[in-house]
Amino acid sequence: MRYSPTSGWTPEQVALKQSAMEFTRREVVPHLDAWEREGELPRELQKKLAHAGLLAVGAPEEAGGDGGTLLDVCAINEGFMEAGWSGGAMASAFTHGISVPHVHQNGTPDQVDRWVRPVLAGDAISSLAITEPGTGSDVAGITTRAVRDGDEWVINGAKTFITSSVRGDWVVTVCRTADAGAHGLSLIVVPHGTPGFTVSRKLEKMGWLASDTGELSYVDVRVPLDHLVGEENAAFYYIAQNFVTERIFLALLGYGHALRCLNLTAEYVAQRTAFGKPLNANQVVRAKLVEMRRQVEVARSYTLEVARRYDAGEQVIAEACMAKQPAVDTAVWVADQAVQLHGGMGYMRETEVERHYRDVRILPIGGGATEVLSDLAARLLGYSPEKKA
Amino acid sequence: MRYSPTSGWTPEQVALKQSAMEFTRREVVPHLDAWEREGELPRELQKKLAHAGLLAVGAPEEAGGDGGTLLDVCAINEGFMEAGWSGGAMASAFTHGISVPHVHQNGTPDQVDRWVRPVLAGDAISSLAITEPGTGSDVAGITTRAVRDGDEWVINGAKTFITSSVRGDWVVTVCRTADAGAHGLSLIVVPHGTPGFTVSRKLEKMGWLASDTGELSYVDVRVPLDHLVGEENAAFYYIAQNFVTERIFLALLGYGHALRCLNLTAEYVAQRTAFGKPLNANQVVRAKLVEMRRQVEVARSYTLEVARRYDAGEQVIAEACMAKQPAVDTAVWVADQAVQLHGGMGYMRETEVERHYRDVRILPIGGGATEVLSDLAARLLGYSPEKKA
Amino acid sequence: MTAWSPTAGFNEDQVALKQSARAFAERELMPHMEEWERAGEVPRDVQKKLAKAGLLAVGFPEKVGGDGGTLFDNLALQEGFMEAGVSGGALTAMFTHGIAVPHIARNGSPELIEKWVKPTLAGDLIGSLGITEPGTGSDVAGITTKAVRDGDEWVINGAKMFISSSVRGDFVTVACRTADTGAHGISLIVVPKGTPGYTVSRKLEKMGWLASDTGELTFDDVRVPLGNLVGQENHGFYYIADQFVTERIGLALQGYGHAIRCLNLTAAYVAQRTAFGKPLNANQVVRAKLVEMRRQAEVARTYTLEVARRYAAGESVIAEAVLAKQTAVEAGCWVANEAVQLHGGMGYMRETEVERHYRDARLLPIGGGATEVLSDLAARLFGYAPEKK
Amino acid sequence: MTAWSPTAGFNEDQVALKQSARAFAERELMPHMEEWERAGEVPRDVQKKLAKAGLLAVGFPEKVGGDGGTLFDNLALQEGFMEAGVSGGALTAMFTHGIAVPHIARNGSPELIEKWVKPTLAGDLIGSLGITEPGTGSDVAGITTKAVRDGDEWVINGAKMFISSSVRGDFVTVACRTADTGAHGISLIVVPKGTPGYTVSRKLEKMGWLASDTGELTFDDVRVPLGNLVGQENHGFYYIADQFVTERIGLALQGYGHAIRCLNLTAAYVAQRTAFGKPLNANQVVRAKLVEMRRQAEVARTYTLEVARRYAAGESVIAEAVLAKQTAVEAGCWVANEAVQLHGGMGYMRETEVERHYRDARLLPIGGGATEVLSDLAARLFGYAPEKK
Repeated sequence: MRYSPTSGWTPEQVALKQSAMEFTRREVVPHLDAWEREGELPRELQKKLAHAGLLAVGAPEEAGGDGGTLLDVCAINEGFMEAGWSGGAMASAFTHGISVPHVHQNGTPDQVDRWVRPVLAGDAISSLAITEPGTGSDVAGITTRAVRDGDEWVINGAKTFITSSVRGDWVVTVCRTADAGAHGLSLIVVPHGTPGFTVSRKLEKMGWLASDTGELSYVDVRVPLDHLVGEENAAFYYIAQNFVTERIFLALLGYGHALRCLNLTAEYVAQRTAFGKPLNANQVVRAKLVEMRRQVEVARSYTLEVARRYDAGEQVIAEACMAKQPAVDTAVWVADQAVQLHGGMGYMRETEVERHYRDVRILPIGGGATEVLSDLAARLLGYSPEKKA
Repeated sequence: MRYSPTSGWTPEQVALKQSAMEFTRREVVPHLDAWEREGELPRELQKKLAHAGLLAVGAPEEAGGDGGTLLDVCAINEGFMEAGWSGGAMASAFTHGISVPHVHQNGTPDQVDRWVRPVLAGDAISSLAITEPGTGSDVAGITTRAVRDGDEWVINGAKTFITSSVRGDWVVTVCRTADAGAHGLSLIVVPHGTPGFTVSRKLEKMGWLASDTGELSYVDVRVPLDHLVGEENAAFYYIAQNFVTERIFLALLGYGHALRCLNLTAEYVAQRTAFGKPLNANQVVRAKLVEMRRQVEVARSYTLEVARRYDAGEQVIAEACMAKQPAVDTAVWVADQAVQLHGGMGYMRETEVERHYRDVRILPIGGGATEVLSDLAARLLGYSPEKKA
Repeated sequence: MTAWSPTAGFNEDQVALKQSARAFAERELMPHMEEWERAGEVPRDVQKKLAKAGLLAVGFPEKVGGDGGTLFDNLALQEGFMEAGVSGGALTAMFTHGIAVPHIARNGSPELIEKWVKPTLAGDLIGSLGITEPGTGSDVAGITTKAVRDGDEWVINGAKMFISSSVRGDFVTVACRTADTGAHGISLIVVPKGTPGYTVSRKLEKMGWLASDTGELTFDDVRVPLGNLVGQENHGFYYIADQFVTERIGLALQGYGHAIRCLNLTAAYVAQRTAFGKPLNANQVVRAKLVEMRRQAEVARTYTLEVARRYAAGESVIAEAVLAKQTAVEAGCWVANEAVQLHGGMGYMRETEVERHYRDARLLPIGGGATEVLSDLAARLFGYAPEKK
Repeated sequence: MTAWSPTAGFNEDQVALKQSARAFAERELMPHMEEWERAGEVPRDVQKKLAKAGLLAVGFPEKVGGDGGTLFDNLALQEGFMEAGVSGGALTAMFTHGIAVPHIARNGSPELIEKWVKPTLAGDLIGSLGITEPGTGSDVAGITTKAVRDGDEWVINGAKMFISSSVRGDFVTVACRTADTGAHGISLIVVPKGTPGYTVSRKLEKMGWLASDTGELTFDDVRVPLGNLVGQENHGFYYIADQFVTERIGLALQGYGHAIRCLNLTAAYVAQRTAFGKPLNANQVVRAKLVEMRRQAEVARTYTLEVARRYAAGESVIAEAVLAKQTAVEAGCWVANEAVQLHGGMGYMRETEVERHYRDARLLPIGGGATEVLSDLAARLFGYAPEKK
């Protein structure tokens, strides 16, 4: 009954997945409820993940990573999700997945040593600050401004919805350095403790509770010029480069939540009796389980295919948008049905599917809202009228 | 098991509905398959409907109609649909519902005598020509042009998707009489037989087979100036005035098809056995029937409420758009499930639900495509940004 | 654009009642809503304020201490509350007497009415209703909490689950098994708080409905006088079933109530919020969603009120109430979900009101009978199931 | 914008095969498609042309007269046909041998292979497969057509329904009851056209699949030699079940094939067609639909090919094939429906290709096992049902 997919994985990847599941059962599940209530993960978790060889897969060895492909990362994350991680724990433990690639892809060796290696070793936490109180998915509309003053950048502005920024040691901040829309943005590293830089508040969310999400304030924050990562005004391009891996990560969270909910529910309806028979003696209940299973299988199949094509060097930006959507739609629908089939208990905090229901709701919003990605894909696929010059 | 709704009807309306059902069983059902294959209705049907007092309800007595409210019309049409009319037969037998109101609302007494009374008496057939090969739902884009020349209009252009235009005796034609977008259109009556006016072809459709749908060609067609109905350049306003009743009619066809399909299917699954038990012994089958029923009940309730508010003099243009959508969505979904529950037989022409499946598909397109009406409703309900002057 | 506040279907007095309820809610309830949600309960003095405003006991006859008026009056009032943004939990906490005392008011002895009904309707006491058990869910006939006569007392043993207002409550009307005859062996017995052996074993933590105190109850040799029996012995199931229609209509109202509130909040938000240089509602996709939200709310409201009207007219509408509940709670869930989506990242934050509605609405397809269970009940009532042998 | 022609998952040879099939279809089939649809059958000489082009017998071993190659090769080829716009009926009529002769090729005697398989795969004969009966639908175990030994002959009595290519067919492999042991008492027997007592009692009129000749068959004391038994007596069900996976994968391919073709036709149409002064694809709502069409087609194709790959690798994927079929046929139906919608009034006309796809796709959720039946089968295979007692 328990669905634990292995198709598409090499034997090595199956081993990675199993090691992730084993780690989860030992180090995560016993503490997860406490972390969700505390609103953040303990810093030691990063170190434990690093020791288990599960923190830095997918990051290049020359930057302190464990190497490996996007598919390897997917195998590990599938193991985590299948074994019961919360969305917030995943997002927070792996925030470096969206923050350090910019540095090791575009930064200097010195920057890699200072800001990438400690994070991949589990000794530091970094985050990435793009979104602003007024912008949402509209990256080109960013207004936080960095101005050169002597040998320093002076930064003023605000960021919001920044994962791991409360616990974080430094923030890769997207700043406006020229009035040229998307082409006037730069990445600048701002360490915690820099005068003028504060976490103005920790946001309270519907779910992703174990993740510390901050609103950040920058008032005349000064950092050295060499905190600029890569070239000036090239940030939009750097960010766009990592959209595919981020969306695959979110797609994986999506079908991962669904996979976990399916297994929990299949077990529950086999045990729970009502009207004198097990719930799964009802055809309608079985039909739902099969539909849940179908959606998980299909979302997984397409997500992994896009990851495979990415690893093979194909350009799959539109495909990653299209992978994210079915996977997160699957998550939302399956978690909803899981709550429904658990009945009144499904509405209680003590029941795991309740947490998944709240966790998945961010997925169609985060990493690009479905509506925005859909229109982006339309342009990439040639389904829009040509832009007039 | 058979669902024959009466809620919302007065005793008189129940009687009207029952008389429509009785007429259908006697005069329509035995011939319907033949009419569908011939691609048109016999002209005598109009006379029979008139004799039964079912043709001209809703049209004012001073124009030769039987009087009555929109709700009275709904009661009759509900009876027709519940008893098994096809969509095409309805559209064709009641084409005057969209064509003669323009004349009796805006025309001269002489025009009413010539073009309304014979139709409402069942002696003549009229149609309404709006759509052109290039326009679809975009009325303001009409290009068929009428130019004054002495005491005549000279008309050139083409129309398409014109119901009852093959059998018809005259066509109320929407012509461009000024280059002022929506505000440059006029209604002009063009009798069959006028030189230059031809039915260039009879269109073959997926469904609505009993309805004769024509493509019309106007080449230097000359009609007297007094064929203009109402004021020059006021046609868009006249047309818009009748949108509510047309959309309520289409909503009624929608839930009517669904009601008929529900009853046919409920009966079928009670009789048909598979795997040793009646089909309705399966929980999944019953859940579908209830969902079909639910959708029909709800679509009916809202459609009739909007009709009631229309009769009471309220402005319900947005509400009529919103009534059409659930009713036609219901029709499409219920007919689909009806085919599905009939299995292989549901795909066969000999099975009535097969016809409904093809018939309903026009409903989300005709009378304003769902997408267009949705945006119209958005503007009417204040959900759009203010237009800039 | 002004907020939508529907009045169709209400008479003038009901419109006034709705508006006065709405004003009361905006003045007395909404400023404290967030505080009550965090406290996990509504303060007791709110009952008294409601009573003074004449909003507590509408729909209850004056002879039992009610304010008189009809079911419809009460619906108008509650619509006003929902439109103001009252949470599902607060509404439930304030109006638990709507499900807790009708059985006593209709069937109980004058003593019971004097002691429990009148003070509750005066805002001095809080009652609750104990039906569901840890093992039963929607299966009322499977109740196992036992009441046995011993001299002039009932001795009650068992447990109850998911009991609204039971933590604050002064008494609970408990459905007990008094004979081994399934649904025909259930009786209702009033148990006052403080009776030895009766404890609220824990307060449940829920996904939403946070302002409602929901308890798990334990009955361990609880002794109450024989006179605490409500009505006749073994008639409990009929008394309960008698309330199913009004309870489901009430839940349907909450469903479309959430939808109305979320629609209004969202329409205002997308008109103000800009992205990519224009207001969000300049996007066609956004407008289409608003119209669909409106459509679902309108249609669900119309059908719910139609069923209520037919119920008030004496019709048996058990199955129709099921359909109304399903339609309206689906509308509530769908609209709340889209509201979160259109609020983007802010929609996921606790500080944004739609976040609460999303969690609150999720209970509705489960509470008062799970959709799947009710659907099969409706199938039998409509004759869509094979005859029981 | 160019038409989308996916190749992911195919090797170079398969891409070439797909392209050659597509070119063949565009040259030899598409010019006649409308004519064949109206004639209700595909001419016999098409089989010969297919054979000459090496496109008829791909996937069949050379020793039975096939062209060799794998299931995957055959899928590549059929994808080419679907992408070119071949109708569901024509595809079925041309490839009925895909379901009709595998049982003989695998289990039949050398004589049967020589006589029926080789000529069929050479394009000289047309075979069909007779399983379904007027009373059975998807319930194969309930077959009642009886075959009794009488001397050296089988005597067959009964009827078959919905038999593809049986009107043109030269022989039919008939599933007969040879023992009263449910699924375990069925045998396959070859019946040549012209055998006394075997008649095609009528050619069925269908909603779509018009180019496929579908017959109802009568067997009235039909006598054939004992040697016409395929494989072992009473093993028919296993032989049939053996083909379920490939048959369902084939239907899944048709599902996503319709989707690809409809997407391409629609993307081209909305780029050209203007309304309200701009191309249709300048509307955000239209683009969102195209992306959703693309997404569904991509995802369905990926999962279908993954299941085929796992099947080819020797895995048991009976349940997964069910999920693939459901996913892909739902995609086909949904995309065809949206294609009609976006074509507006023209989408309802027989002259518009998407109109045909809409009718063709509707068979897929019924044929090869109705979705509801297959879903419950999958539930059992996944362990989602209680153990059978």
